[in-house]
Amino acid sequence: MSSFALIVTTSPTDNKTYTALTFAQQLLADGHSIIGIFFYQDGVLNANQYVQAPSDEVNLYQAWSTFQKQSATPLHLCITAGERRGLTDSNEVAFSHNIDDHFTISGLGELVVLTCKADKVIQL
Amino acid sequence: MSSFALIVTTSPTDNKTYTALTFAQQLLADGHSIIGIFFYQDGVLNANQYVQAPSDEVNLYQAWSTFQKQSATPLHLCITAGERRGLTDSNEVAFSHNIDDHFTISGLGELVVLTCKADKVIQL
Amino acid sequence: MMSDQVKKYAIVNTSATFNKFNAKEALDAALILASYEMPVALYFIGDGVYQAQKQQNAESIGAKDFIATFKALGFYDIEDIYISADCLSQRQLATEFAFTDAKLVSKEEFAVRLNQADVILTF
Amino acid sequence: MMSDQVKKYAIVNTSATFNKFNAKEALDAALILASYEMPVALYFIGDGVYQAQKQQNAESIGAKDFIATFKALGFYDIEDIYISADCLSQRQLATEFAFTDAKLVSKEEFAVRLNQADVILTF
Amino acid sequence: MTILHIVRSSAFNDNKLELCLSIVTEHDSIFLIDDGVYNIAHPSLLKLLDRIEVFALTEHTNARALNIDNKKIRTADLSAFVALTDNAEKTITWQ
Amino acid sequence: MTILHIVRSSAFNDNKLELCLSIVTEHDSIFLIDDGVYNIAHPSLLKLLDRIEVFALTEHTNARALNIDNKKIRTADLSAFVALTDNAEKTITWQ
Repeated sequence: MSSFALIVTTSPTDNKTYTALTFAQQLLADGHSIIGIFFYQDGVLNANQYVQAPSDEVNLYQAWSTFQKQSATPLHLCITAGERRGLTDSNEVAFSHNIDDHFTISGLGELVVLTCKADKVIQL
Repeated sequence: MSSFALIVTTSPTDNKTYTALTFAQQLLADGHSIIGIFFYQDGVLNANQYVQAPSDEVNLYQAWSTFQKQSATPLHLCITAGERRGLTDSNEVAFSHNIDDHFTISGLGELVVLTCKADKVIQL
Repeated sequence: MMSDQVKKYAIVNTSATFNKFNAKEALDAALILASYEMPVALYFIGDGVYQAQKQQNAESIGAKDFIATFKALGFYDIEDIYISADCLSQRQLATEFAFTDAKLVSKEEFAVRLNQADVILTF
Repeated sequence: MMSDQVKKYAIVNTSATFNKFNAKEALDAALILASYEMPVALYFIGDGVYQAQKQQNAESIGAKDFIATFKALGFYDIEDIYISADCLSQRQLATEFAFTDAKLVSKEEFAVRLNQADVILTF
Repeated sequence: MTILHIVRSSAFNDNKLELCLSIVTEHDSIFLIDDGVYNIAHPSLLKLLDRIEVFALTEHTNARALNIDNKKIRTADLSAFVALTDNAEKTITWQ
Repeated sequence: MTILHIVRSSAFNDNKLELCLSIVTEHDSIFLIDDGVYNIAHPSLLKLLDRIEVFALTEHTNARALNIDNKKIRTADLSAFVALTDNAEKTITWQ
């Protein structure tokens, strides 16, 4: 059994992101551990708590959130990539915290730490 | 001189969006009119008022906003495409209005009206 | 609400079924245009031809089964559906489609048909 | 903050300079890895080879001149920079680069060098 | 001019130019913008230059440090691009 | 196995498989997922099947209504994919 770090760079409207989620779920089901998932590039959009989807579709933002709740897997958001894409953790008047609580605000340094520590690094 | 409708489907982190903005500016500079710009697919992300960019880069969200202020060109946001991508015009407690005021909340019906009325339709 | 003018629209699909969200958002646009009583034709070229395949299972990979809507295009009076024969055979695909009305056309005919549109949108 | 372990990283650039935001975010990742004293090598293949061209003018199209940072890669101890000769010649590009240290390599050598990395990230 | 084909991506990277070329007619024109300007060196485009009028946006070739040596490829600035979209019956965007 | 190449896009649409094939070695394997599974019909991939081990993700071929007739292409489910990423020294993602 190995420890994995995952990197997700695709948005919640891209079906590739669903692949990443099911891969993460399968890793745990097969007895591996995930030390963290790092959301970078358009992947940061998965953390936007206002993402909505019709009831007959998987809402990937909610699915990640649920996955975090159930598995306690750290979901790291690159805040620099996030701010460029309208995500913000500011509570000042001009802003509005729109990052879901199940995501951890991080920087690229966390990418280094995760990928360095993990036995296996998978970019999905 | 003709009337144009533009359709923008690329996000503020995609340089193609800057092309669309400069095309719109050039249309007006050359004496044409723009009856409206319709933001669809990832183009809706341009309306997120929390998009941030370093001071030495063009912030496309701000640039569109300024363009609207100066030219009064209607910027139509497809709200269905927007909601999937975390944009919301709701002021309820669970939500937070994050769509910039210079964008008009619209639906795909507006795409029909704009493209039908305009002399020329350009997808950029 | 209807506009006084009528234009012919072409929705050109170049993306595979699950490539980003292009296929779904192209279909949404086509259905709205049709509901405004605009003549709409659908075109499938490049990887877009994958969209027209039968027996796809969107729900198994977390997506909505929007391909099922293809069967209902007739209700929306969308009857002009063109699939590039070259792109289909290049990909070694079957010629049984998820639509009833699809026409398999050469690239020359594809070009001629496309040229009949007033407004062309690509996805 | 430093991790106790050290791994060798490969940042593989397959996107043209202004294709989405890939080039800039690949560079950001490379610089952070280097600042954590991880050995980082940069690879340019496919349209990625366009990134390495001299005299590009990002600011003229509203983008940040991140290519200027390429000149400073030595300061970050990023010295292993590999450019696919095949991809460059296929695109009929000049062999004068925006870096001082770039090595033009065959696809065989590209593969050998890439295989030296512990972690490979593509952009 | 019947259709102005606006090509926005590199044919070294994807197949959009190929799709465009599969249906372009001699009445049409092609305008290269964004990464589409890289196609000035693509063999598929080069062999069509005697049949089809091809333009490349100056602002975008300059930003990418590209020189156009081939006299059969016409350069045009943003204002000329606007004029061509206005003159065209319709446009199709390949991106 | 040295490198597991994870291919996520269709070679009929972009050049990522081509880049992968330009540097893949006989010690490596290729795993097709997402739109990468369409490559089971791509000539560039087919001609490598005697030299390189190629897998396609069952869940993704099924979703796309693809049948694999070629016995040289191995089918594998998500759990088998996980096992292969675990066995590989490292992975590279082409997307």
